[in-house]
Amino acid sequence: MRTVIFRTTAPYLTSLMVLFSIFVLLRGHNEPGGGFIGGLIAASAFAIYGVACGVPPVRRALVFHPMSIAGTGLFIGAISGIISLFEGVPFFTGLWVYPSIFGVELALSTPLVFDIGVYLVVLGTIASIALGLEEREKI
Amino acid sequence: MAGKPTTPVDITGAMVTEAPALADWLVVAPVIICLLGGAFLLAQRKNTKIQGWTAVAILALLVASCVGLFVHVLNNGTIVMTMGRWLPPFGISFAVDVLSAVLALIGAVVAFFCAIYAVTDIETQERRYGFFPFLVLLMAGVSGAFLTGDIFNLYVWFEVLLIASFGLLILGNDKPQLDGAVKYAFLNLVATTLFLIATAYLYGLVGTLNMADIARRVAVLPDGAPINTIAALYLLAFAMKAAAFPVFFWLPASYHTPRIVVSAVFAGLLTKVGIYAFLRTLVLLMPEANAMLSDTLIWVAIATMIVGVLGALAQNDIRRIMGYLVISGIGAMLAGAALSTDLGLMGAIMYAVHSMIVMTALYMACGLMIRTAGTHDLRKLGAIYGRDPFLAAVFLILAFAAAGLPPFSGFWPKLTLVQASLAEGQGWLAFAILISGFLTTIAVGRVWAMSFWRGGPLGTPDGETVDEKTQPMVDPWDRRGLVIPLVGLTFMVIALGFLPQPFLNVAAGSAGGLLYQETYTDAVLGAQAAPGEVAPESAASDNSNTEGPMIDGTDTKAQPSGESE
Amino acid sequence: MDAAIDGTFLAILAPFVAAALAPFVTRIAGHNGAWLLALVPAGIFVHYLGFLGQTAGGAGIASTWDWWPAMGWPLSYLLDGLSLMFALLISGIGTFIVLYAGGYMKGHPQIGRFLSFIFLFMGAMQGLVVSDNLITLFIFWELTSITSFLLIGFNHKKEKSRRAAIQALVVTGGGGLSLLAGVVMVQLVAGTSDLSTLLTQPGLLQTSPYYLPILLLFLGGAFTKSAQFPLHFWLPNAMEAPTPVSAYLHSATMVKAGVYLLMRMQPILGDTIWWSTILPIFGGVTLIVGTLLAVRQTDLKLMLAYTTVASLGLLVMLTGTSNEVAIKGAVLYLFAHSLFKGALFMVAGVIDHEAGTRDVTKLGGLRKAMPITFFAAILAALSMAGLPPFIGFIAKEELYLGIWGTSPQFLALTLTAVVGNALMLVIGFAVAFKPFLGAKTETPKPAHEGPILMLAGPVVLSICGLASVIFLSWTGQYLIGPMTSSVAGMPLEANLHLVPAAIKINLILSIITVILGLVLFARLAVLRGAMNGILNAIGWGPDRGFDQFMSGLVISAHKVTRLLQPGQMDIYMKGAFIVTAIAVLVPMIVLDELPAWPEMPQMLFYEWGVMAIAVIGLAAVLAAKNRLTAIAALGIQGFAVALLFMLFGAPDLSFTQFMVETLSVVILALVMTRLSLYQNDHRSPVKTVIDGTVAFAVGGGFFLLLLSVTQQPFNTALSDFFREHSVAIAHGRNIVNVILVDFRGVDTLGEIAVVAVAGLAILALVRFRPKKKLPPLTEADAIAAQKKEAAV
Amino acid sequence: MDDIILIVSGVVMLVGALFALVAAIGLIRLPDLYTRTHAASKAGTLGSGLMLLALAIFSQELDVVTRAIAAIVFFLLTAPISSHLLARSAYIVGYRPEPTTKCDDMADYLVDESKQPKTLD
Amino acid sequence: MEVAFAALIGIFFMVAVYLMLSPHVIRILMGVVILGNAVNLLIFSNGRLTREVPPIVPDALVVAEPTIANPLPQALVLTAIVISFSFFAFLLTLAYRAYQELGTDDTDNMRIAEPADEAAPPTGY
Amino acid sequence: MSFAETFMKVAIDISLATLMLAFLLIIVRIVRGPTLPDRILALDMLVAVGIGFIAVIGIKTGFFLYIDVAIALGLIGFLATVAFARYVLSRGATVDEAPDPEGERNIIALETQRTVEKEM
Amino acid sequence: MNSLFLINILMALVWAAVTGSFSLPNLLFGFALAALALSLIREQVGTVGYMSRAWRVVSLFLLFLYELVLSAVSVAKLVLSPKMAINPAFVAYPLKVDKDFEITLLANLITLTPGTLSVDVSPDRRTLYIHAIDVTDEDALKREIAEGFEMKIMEAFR
Ligand code: NA
Ligand code: NA
Repeated sequence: MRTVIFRTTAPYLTSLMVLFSIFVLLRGHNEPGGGFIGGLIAASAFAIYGVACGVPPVRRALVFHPMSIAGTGLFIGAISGIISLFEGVPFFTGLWVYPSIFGVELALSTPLVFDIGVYLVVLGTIASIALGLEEREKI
Repeated sequence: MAGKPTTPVDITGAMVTEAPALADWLVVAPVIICLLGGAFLLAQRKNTKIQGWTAVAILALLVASCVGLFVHVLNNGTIVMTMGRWLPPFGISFAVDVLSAVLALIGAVVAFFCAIYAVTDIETQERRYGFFPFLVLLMAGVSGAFLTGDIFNLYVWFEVLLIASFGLLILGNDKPQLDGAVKYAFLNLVATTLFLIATAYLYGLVGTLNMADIARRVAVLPDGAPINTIAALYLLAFAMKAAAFPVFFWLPASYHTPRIVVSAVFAGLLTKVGIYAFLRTLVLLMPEANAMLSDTLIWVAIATMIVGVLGALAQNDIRRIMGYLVISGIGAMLAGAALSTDLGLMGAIMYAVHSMIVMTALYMACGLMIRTAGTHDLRKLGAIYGRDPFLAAVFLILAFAAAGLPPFSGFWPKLTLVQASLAEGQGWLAFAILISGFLTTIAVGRVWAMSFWRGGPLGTPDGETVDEKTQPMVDPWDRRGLVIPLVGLTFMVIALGFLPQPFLNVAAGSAGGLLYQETYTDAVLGAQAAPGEVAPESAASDNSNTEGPMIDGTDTKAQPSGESE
Repeated sequence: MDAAIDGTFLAILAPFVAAALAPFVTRIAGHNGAWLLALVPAGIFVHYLGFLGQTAGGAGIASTWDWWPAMGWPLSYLLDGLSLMFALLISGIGTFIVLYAGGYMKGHPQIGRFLSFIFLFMGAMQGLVVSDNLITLFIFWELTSITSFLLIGFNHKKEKSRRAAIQALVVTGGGGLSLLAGVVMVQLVAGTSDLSTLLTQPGLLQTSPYYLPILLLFLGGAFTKSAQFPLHFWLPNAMEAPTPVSAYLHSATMVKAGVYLLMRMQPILGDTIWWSTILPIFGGVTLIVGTLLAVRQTDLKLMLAYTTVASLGLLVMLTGTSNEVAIKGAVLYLFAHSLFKGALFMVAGVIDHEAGTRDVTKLGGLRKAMPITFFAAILAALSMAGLPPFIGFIAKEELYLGIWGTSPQFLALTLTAVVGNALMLVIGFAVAFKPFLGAKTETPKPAHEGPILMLAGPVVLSICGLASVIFLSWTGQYLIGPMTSSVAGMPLEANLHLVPAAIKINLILSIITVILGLVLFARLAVLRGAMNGILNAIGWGPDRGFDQFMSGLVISAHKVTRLLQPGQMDIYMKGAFIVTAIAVLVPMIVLDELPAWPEMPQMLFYEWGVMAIAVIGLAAVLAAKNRLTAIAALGIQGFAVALLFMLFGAPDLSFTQFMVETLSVVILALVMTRLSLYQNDHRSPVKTVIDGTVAFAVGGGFFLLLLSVTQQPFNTALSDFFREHSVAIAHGRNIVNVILVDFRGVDTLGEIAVVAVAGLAILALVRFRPKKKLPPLTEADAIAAQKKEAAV
Repeated sequence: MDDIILIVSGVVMLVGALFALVAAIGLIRLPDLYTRTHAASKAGTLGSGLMLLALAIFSQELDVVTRAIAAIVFFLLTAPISSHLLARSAYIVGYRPEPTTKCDDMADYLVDESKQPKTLD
Repeated sequence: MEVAFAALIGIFFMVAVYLMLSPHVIRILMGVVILGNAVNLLIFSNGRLTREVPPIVPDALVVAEPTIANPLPQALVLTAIVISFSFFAFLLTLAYRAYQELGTDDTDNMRIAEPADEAAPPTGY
Repeated sequence: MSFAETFMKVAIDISLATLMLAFLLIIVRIVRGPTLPDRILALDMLVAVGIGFIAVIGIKTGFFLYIDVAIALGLIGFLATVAFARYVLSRGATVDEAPDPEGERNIIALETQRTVEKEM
Repeated sequence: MNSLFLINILMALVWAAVTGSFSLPNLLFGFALAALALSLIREQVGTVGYMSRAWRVVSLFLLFLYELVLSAVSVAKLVLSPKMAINPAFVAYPLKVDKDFEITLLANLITLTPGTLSVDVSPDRRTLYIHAIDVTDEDALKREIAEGFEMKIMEAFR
């Protein structure tokens, strides 16, 4: 599958898809999307990358082992729920802050952090499965 | 992204305004601890050296939080926290009564001892492929299932524990494991899917997912609403999860295949979650439908008890014997649940607690036996009495406890169940309970006589023992690591036998919590009427239900959700 | 009742403490540690002696000790004539058994464990007889079964021992469960399980509609424990145990627990037509069968064991008469039996220990070598034979008096008793005289007198059989009288006389018994031959029946299990779905929850079209000739579902469904790369019809249920809440996403845990390398390895 | 103006739908995989692209337009690649075109393939 | 609309069950996929059906119109989809590994854990 | 209702009907095959037409957010086709398709599979 | 590095377009995200130096579109013609372009032009295998490609 044509195009497709996945993640609170779909798109992106260029580049691209990414995502997800402990409100209460960067107000919130956790879990898990199956084949 | 709200919003109609007491966080602490711990172990998967003791530490923390929760519940009655601060029934409530607290506690203790056992029993490769994350996340599922007050959330926790159990089950990839896992996985998938289907219908009928809200709405359903059918579906789903007759197939097909400590965890936790869900859903939420089904359930219970123990008698593999004993015990719990009287529920709950401890310990003991004799086959086992008399004693205690003989933990639930069935005039049920105990005695007595007393494999001449030099060596340090958790659990088995009073009291409190629905619904939703429905009769009499079999301190105050002391 | 601990509770606990200490004591002091350990039962004996004065008037002392309030099960005791007599026997005989065991097990590596078990048993037995609460009694009852199991199987490497142990456990354990049911029923009927309370309410149970089941359940317990025919067989087999066990458990104490229970319940369950029919019949048959079977034996212990069975039968028969005089006879006989049978067992043990055999045909002329043993044997045998001036004689006198003329069937009972007692004499003489008299025979070991540890018991017990007659009025006043009162349930006095005031029927019957016995003793060999012939002709007995029961149980369990758990997943699946169909359809039909006839749906053409696509996809999956077609068709239905979600206002679902469905199909195809599979879904026509029916029933059931549910009004409270607060409070316009990350974020938290765990599990599946199965490392391997290393 | 938008987008949509139909007909009528791929990759891509374009025009919203264009670009990028990969795979593993197809130039395609050193990564 | 959906869901269940009764793991897996879809549609329909209007609050509003589709079942289905997808992936891999190790995809021939010729246990002591 | 609006309504209905017909034809190809690549191609087409369908529904309902679904469908459709192509390559033309008589003529010698395996 | 920066900016613009907001923070955010996305594939893009002439991409793209429409129409004609007389053929086209990017571009353009479909590039990158749906003169086809797209690509990128 690592034809010239595919190999040349795939990296750009991948980065475009990753970009799109983050877009879907970030605006999921207001329009269709969210961490799960975003994560799936990102994982699909890496799957295409892997089919075109092989597994090792994908592993290097991800830096960490995909399951570690998933573990971190789960950790972030759980942490986003506990932050409310320090505000004296029940578990998983949405907390919002509006910091201003370059004069533009950003809406940061624990639901967003949580959705990022979801994204990482899905990305890490699907990537791990795909890579695991892919590598297994060569053995 | 939505901008900063420009005008302040009045949240009183949507959110709980009082801050929860710090102690109320204990309600979610078990789940949080397990999720964070599991996530940490997952991220540190390749660091196999730290995995074991980190998991033990996490589970110790879990035990501590469950103890705290248990004490908190005993002192303050049902504790509720609704996630996200939303008013129940709109957010997901965790609602913990005595039943939830005690099962969560025992589950945590069992898992804790299993983790200690696993530190010795589980090797590097198993660690690398996630034994400890699986175990800890399994406990997230188990704790979540015990603590949540939301039916769909219960389904989610069921799935968490199920997928974690898949992971534990296949760890090793041996042929029998994969074979067993195929059956386990598909059949359990059917069971949880049935649970989800039933929940979908229930949602379609009552439009809500909060258990307390469900209870109130089910009580005022119009005629013709198919609540009994939905209840039957729940019954089937939980019977399958609990491995009741005639849908127990998955358990004997798989429980003997994984690493022994995994079997121990499963025996202690999985089926009991099914029983818990049954009690919570059918007994608490839809008592009338449950009463409709009770005759059927009694026969299911009888068949489960008898078929289970017959299965135990029919095996050569001691691990499979234990698996069938788990099933037989499920029958006993179902018997109590079917009666749904104070005594019956007490018996079921006590039996659940007892079975969690004793079956886990029995599997652990089997693990030691297998290490000592190098086989799990009843025909080849033998001569362990001489090599490890301490193990012999422990196994015997556990075996007799499993058979319901005094003075061990199995006696009190069995006694209570016999009392309950005879009090209801269910002679056949009492008979079946006693007969299953009798047959269990035979089954475990045979195992003990053959594996411990007999001088060696089947056919060893009288008076001779196998040459000990040809038997596998158990490293003394390994043995110590395996015996300590076993002793811990055996100690509990003995303690529950000798000190039954708290056991009985807690079971009474738990049973009361199931029978006195208003206590639960009022604690979660406050004493007001369900939206759009007639007010429940008991709205005014919050503190009046102490005549139930409740222990001091467990009579719950009507507690508006999220309100602190 | 007071709630404090007193000496009796300490006495109850003492044996358990001794059990814990025994291994240490014997490790330090060897077998002589028995002297020290025997102080425990001796102390208990002395403690109970102190109560004799209080119970002499027929009074009972009850006390409860809530030893750990709110934690432990409270202990309570009831001391009256009955329990006191038993307590004294248990502790008194127990003292000598401990000594005897010290001698018997001298040099045995597990002497400590043995003594430990003996003490455990002692504690259990003592607890049983002094318990006031029936549930406590039951706990101790089962504990005696457990300890008996351990003691019978003590020589665990012999299959016979193991068999006997399991047999005893099965029979007595099974009886125990019957007793438990009885106890619970008593509790339900009477509202209490305290004997001290129950005994104040005579007639309550007898008149209850549940009387017969209660009685039968209690008898189930008592008859198994006390080895009544046809459940007697476990007791002779239990002789596999070391002799101290036989002497203690299986003659003097444990087997009498059943009798104790009957005597204890006599005031509350006795004196009814059922009682006085069932008990005498079973007891009488047991008496005769026991003695006849005893005649057949040549093993000293077996001969004694069968007479024990017989004696228990006699006791049950007497208790069943509910007649005070007969009860007095029973009490006397029980007392006498414990003394002489305990002594004789110990004698048999001494002979076995010192001469190396217990076979009576191989023994003879030991009187010179073992004079003290011989002395004890004679005293005990004479008591057993019912000859004056031994307590056995007194007992026989009383029981004949009690039987004669007191019931319509008295002649049958009398005949039974006479024959039984005559045969008992035969055995007693055979055991006591055969080994000692006559010409000296060669024995496996050169016989000599046993050690003092082993002689103390037989000598003291047999002398007691005489002494109790010498102090007969004391015996009557403090032992027999109070106990008889307890059993009869009314205050009675026991005026006992060695020399009868007048020649009554009982004396005549005694004389007949002795003459008959002596005649039979002379013809013992003939009798033995005849019995052997008869039994061989019958060929089958309950003992062999036990084996058949056990193997039949295992085999039939195996068959049932194979039937229910055949090992094939499609059968499991079918079972699960058949039950599903039943669970949906039956309640819906039976409880009238079926839907009303639905209206025709109003749908747009392309909605129909998408549904049609879904159905075509499904049909294509089913009709697919090969799996690749099926997988492609699978894509169609998933695609259609996603479109449906879109058409009905669920963009997020549609989004996710497209992605997930495509990924599923892709992964399915990818994994199939590695499987070269057969193509077709071959099912036989029958299987197709069955599977199709099941599938139709399940699908139809869910269809009907969904109709029924959606015809009900819907509660939109939750959805309205989310709609109202999604933007204002949760700051999100996509309500579905707000539910996922905020309103019901915990669901999603669990969901991502599922995802992560699934990923790891898949990784484990794919990557984990199964270990090559190596045989476990053995010591021999290790030695071989060491040698190799040394060679290098 | 709105009317023009409506009509333009309606026409574009209709044309797109017709192209989709044409592609589907091609899928049915053309004789083998390779010829069918022509239909799918050209008419199919254009059809869905036009329908997205219609949506973009109809919406008159900047973000919808930009997204529609992004989507169209993506499809145009990927369509030739997927048809290339599929046709190549099919040919390599031995799915032969319909018999009248001239294959003279392919005589040493597979042979070459196997002789060539790997040029991966 | 619910009627049509109910019928469709009934057919989904029928096909799913029929496939799951096959002894071949791949067919069972297809059954699992269809079962998942059946359940998702079931949850969706139980929340009652609304045509076309997604549960998204338009920028102009703070509270969505009551005509929107019921969002709760959608959230539930999303959770269920994700979970069932995870399970599917696991089951598929499991089937693949089982096929590799056991040499069959026919569950009737998977008899390692529960051997077909298992003898009865010893009847002695 | 203006002409343009009426035109739009009719155009939408015609488009939907056209797309339904297209779906049907594609499904016929999926079911009939005869070869696996044919099916894959048809599935790819199904996705493409699905994207168009989503666009038309977006126009019909005025909910433009469906365009994101369309984009995602495009991405995943591409992945699917790539993966299937890869599957074809690694699996080779196997007897799997033999039961379809039509497919048989397309299946030639399996020696080529060796080539494939080397390439993987 | 230069080209990467350009691509990064391009992608930031794409991000802004997709999110529908060309405000500075969003552009910066898009730039950061694009940098992140690019860093993931750094290995492959490191060697690509041709994107510096980004505008040519756009012009080529328009050509691409135009050819696509023609191609679709020709397919439509073919498919809808009652007889559907076709002469399919596989053609091995000798490549003059030798850079990966150029080959890719050429192959894709060929696929989207009437009647032709790129099947594969030989591993030595000298031959492009093409499937043509209706060809009578192979040489004419080859000439057409050589003088058409291939020439234009070489003009644009050399
Ligand atoms: Na699902
Ligand atoms: Na989700």
